[in-house]
Amino acid sequence: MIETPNISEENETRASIYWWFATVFTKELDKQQLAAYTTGEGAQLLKQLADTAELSPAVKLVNNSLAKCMALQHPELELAADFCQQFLSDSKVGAPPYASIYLSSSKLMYQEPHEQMLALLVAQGLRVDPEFNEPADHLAIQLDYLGNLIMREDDNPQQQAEFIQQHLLSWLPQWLEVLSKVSKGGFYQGFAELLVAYLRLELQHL
Amino acid sequence: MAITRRGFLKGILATSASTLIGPSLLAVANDAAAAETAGTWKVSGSHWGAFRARVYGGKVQEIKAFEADKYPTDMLNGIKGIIYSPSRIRYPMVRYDWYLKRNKSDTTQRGDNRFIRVTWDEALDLFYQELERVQKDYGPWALHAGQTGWRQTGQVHSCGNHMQRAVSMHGFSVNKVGDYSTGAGQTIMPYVLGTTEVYAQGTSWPLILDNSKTIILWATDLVKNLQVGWACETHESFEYLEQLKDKVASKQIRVISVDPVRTKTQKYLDCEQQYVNPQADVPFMLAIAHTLYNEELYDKKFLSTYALGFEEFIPYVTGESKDKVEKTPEWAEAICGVPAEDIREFARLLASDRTQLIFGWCIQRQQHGEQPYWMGAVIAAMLGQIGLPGGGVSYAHHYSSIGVPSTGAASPGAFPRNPDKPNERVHMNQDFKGYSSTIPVARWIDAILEPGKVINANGAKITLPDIKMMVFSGCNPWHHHQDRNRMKKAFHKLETVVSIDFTWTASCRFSDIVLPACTQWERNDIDLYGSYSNRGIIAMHKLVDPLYQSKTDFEIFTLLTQRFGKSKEYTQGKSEMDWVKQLYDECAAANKGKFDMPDFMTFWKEGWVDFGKGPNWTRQAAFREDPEINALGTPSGFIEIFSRKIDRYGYDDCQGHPMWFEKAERSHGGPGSEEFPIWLQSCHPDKRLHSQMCDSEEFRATYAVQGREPLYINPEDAKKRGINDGDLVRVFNKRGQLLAGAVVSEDYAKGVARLQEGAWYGPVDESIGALDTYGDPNTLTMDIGSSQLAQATSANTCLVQYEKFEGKAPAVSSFGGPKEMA
Amino acid sequence: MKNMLKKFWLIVSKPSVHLSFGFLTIGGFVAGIIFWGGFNTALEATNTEEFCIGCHEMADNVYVELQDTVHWKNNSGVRATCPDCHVPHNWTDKIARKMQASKEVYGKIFGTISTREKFLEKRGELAQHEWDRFTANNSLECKNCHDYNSMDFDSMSERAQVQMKMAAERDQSCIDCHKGIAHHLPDNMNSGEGTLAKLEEMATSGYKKGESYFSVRQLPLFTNSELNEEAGQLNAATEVKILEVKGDAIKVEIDAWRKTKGFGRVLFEDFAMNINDGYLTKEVAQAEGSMTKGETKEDDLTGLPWQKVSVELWMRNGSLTDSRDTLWTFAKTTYDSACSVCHTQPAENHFDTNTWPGMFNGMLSFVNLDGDTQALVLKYLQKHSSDFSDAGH
Amino acid sequence: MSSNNVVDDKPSKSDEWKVFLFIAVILFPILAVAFVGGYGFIVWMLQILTGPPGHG
Repeated sequence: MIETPNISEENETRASIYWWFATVFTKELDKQQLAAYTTGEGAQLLKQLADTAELSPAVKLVNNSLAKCMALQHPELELAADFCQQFLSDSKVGAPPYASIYLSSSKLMYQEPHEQMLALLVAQGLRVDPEFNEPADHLAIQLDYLGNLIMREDDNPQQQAEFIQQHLLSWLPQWLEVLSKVSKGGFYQGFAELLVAYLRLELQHL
Repeated sequence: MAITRRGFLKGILATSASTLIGPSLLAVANDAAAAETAGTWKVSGSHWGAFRARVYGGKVQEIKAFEADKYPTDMLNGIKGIIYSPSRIRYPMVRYDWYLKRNKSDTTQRGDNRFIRVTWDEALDLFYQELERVQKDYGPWALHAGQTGWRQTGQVHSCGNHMQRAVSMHGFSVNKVGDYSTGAGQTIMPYVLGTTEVYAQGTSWPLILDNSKTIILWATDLVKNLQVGWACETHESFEYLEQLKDKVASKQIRVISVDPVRTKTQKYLDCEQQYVNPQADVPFMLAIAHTLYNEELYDKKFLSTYALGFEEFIPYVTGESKDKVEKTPEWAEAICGVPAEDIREFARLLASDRTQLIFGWCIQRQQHGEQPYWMGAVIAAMLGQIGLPGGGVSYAHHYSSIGVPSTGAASPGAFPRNPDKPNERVHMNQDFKGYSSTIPVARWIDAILEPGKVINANGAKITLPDIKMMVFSGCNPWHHHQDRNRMKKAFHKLETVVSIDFTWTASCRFSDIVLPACTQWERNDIDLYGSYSNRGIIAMHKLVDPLYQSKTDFEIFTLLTQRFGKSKEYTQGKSEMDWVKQLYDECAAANKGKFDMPDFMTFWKEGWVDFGKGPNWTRQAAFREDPEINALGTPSGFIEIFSRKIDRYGYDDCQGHPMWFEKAERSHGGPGSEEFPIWLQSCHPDKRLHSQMCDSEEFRATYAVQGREPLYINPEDAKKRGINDGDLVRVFNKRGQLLAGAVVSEDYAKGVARLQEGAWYGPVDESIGALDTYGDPNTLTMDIGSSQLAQATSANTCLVQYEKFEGKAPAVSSFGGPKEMA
Repeated sequence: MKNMLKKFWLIVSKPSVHLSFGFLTIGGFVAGIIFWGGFNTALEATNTEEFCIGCHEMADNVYVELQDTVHWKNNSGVRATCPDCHVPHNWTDKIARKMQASKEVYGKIFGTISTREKFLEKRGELAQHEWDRFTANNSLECKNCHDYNSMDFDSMSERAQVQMKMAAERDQSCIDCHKGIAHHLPDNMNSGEGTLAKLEEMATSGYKKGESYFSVRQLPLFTNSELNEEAGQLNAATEVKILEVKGDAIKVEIDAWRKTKGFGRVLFEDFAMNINDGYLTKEVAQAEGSMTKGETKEDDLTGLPWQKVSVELWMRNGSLTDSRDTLWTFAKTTYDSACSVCHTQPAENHFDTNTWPGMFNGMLSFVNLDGDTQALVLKYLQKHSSDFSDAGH
Repeated sequence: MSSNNVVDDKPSKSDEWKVFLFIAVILFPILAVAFVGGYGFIVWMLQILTGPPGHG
């Protein structure tokens, strides 16, 4: 049994893409990863994604800003500072990737979205890796979870679609809007737009 | 699966992105972690009150006041907003330009610039390398790690202790003396009454309630300030305030609030007010002394038995000293605004029966702030009731349960601030190159701006050190120091600034290395409740694990000392819980035979030990009973109305006896009042502890006006400027400008405005003079020493003008992380 | 045997044939009285000092120690004997205590404390039993004689007044403070409990006439060698010169300065410096000829007249050390650790000698120091103030 | 009493005397001491369980 009927190669690819997005929003790029985006497999992946019309504007934004950035003295540090500014500071000067900030009335962390995600994780026998120690409504955790959902043995497009709608697209457009206001470089904004466009594309097929 | 539904995935291989996909962020949950209970109630506390919290699903769900606290404050509602604030510092961060260029970075970017995230290891390495560099390239005089603030409650994790112990184990550094709250008071009073007075236990409330016929609340707002305490507060004083309210109503005690503002206390007690012009208390008091003397209402026997120097003081009152001005009520009226006849009546009232004078700290936080305190003691000495229950003078009944009888129980100690072996540090260099190793707390900005300058302070000559590096832990100087724009200039000269805190204060934004500490509710600790009554001991259970990448102070500095091989000495080989237990056990041993304390495990489970109520006590009673054996701590052992010691210092702004000195700025006709007619009072806030809890969004919304700090103003003043309640106003003077939200209220006299200190600083940009967007009064205050004696803060010597703000208001930038340069 | 019991039962269980009812009742009653008398006499016999010191364990150890104390010999001629303190006066507790004494009999038989060494070894444990008992009954046996309500606080020394009033308010158990009042304290108390013991450990032994020593803590002063006429109190770390050694008493000379305002009761180490050396009672301070008076000069900083005096008084032989260094080390450690609870504590030389008392008083609310330690630490700070070291700033 | 091997119906006067003296002088005093001692012992044991006698 090399191939189970339910976990197709395609699903593996889909899951990988979500995990890739999760990685992008988890941590700053190191030198090696940055190289991968300029000449290596990252560049190739972006190129392949850009073949789809809905995704190509976002990819263009990423590539343009990357090109600009590479001209600077410390491109990876510049990107790290962008990352810090946009995701690691708070909602007034940045666009931290936590659903609670956008969905709860109190605008505090660890609100209902966190508890809902926690319940979903517990139902699957999962929890947030203690090393990561972030609330469960962090975008990267949500994407990681979505990848896991796709990789489950029972094909569950309905469940995936619901998750994308209820837990991701419920706040990502808002997040994107805030991000566009605070973002100076386009690299991470491009990735954010790419993610949202990709999710919308996925929904059409689920 | 014959048909690929998603054409866009064609050709993308799942494995192709392997270097771009990091490890999973999810882990398999073990059963124990998955098992959820309905939640547990845990005991903890804060400066705002001791409480119990329901913790469920790793989250603080609900907070209710501790049952021993019969008068909890609504500030408990702000606690969740602190823990789950989006402005928490989540990771160690370093200012980008500093990361690239270290001590040669562009320091003008400070306060408005980019940060990058680093690992804990990297951050602590950088911190250590900087300590090392400063000690080697310069010496102990270039490092100031001595500024401390109100910390969070808990004796094990007391953050100032941790920072100072760790830094001291590395080497010597510049220290401070005094504090921002009581600098002038704590310096002058030892000369006059023999102790700091401001931090001393006062006459017990029951004795005051039973014996006083008149209580004078002089610039003190008990009801506002007793809401917060140094330890986990249980608000025992409020029981007595309630009784006082009854006695005021039944006319058994007459209470008069001497204040330019109708205070919260005045309104609560429904008592009288004696209005006095801002900063003009001393002329009022001198005229009282004049009346007491002329009408022979003063206690000669008391003065001759217990005091020295009355003969040298009284010519100043009668106009026979060199200024040849008689300090008559008529003379005073012109300055203090109180009609002369009212002053005489007031003086007669004081002398008519048992009178308790109670001073607040506000009037010593001004230029010549030593004088009103000294003069208060002189009046009390003339009345001759010092040492009698319900008589005499107090300088601290508004603070941390002072006046609640002490049980006499021993309280838990703290994690030691000093290295155990004082002379065993990595760097033993003690050569301060002629600079002073200790400076008055509020003069560090002077030191940065004018190193080498020699100033007078309390009889000594201080050579201001050339500070290159600052370390702050749980300390927010960008709240408590005066004159922001001057601070900005000073910060341009600093090479390295390290801040350890749990949330992005302005101080963190002006730093180079920022380390995330967890809040006090993410660690185990022990504290007392009833700071001065020693009412009991409370367990501070960890409510949740440290959030994000934050760590306890204990862990942060253990890891730092590891870098120079001192971590074992630092922790004494003990864990956090070992320390909690040790402090408890030591306390139990000290109380053995007097107060029974259960074993540690029982205490920890129960959450508290109560010592009951203490016996009543009268301040200075022992001195009154036997002034020889129980001599005061003054040079002579007696009350010093005239201090030869201060006189010999030869200062022109603080002489041998209390005097009236005109201020650099004074409203109501004083200097500078033509251009800037409004006196700005920056007193302790009603809804915060200094700057603590300002970041709690939902709670802040309960008092903010259009998202800005409220500026309390007089209706007539407002009308003149076309300002309505709720308008945005720009407040300004030559030192700075800020935005605030107007609250128009009859409580504030004409020419008086209040902005409570502790409002967070958030300028529109990093430039000097930039508009503050939230309303930090220290954008406007003056950074001068009170006098050459105390060199304390003069925050309340401050004149401003304000106008209605027109146009589009900039967003509030006080709360939140580092901001990229425009 | 069986028959005998049977016959006995027959006689006991039936009405008497030969002996009248009256005789039996009276006879039984009389026998009862005689028995009770005997029983009580026997019980009382075990409740006497003679009985207690009947064994050498008591006679050679605790009894000898008692003889040096005020409970043995004092002004009023009242003596407390062993049972006054160690046997409960309440009947039930007394009987229980007597039964407990069976343990002591056991101990005697097996020689548990038959030698001085064994006794010293076990003293801590034995003392603890008594302390526990006193703690539990709130020092009932002490209070049979010493009643808080009957105390004349005014006639006490100031220091005693403060302490006793505090204790009286809480009806505190006497043993809380007065451990070792009738017998020596266990040896290990010195390392275990309290700073007082630590201070005592610093005392040297064997004092030489004519030499100077320093007190390790606050000590009572007397006018006579019998040490029963109070003259005042010597402060911690105060220099005294030994003039005479007479058994347990020593005559010392204190050279000091005093202010001549008031009664002039407080002794200071040096002119115009409020470093407390102790104080005298009003009588001693005012009496003509109780001291040698030297020069008088005015302190410029306060305008008060000061007078040099030399006082000769008696004190108990002990609690003196030949150097202040160990005291200073102890004081410094205490200052560094106990006083680092709050804000940074100021360096010793940050203030001058006369400023320290005020500053130190202000700091005391936050720390748990007993009176002796407070006095010592304050003196340490004053002696290391800016007047004695100039690198303060 | 050893000479009396036969149990009489009626005890002799001397027997009654002997028994009386035995009870009054020997048996009851011993019992009384034993009772008081036992009581003391029980109190002692209780004190071991509940701690030394307290006050009020």
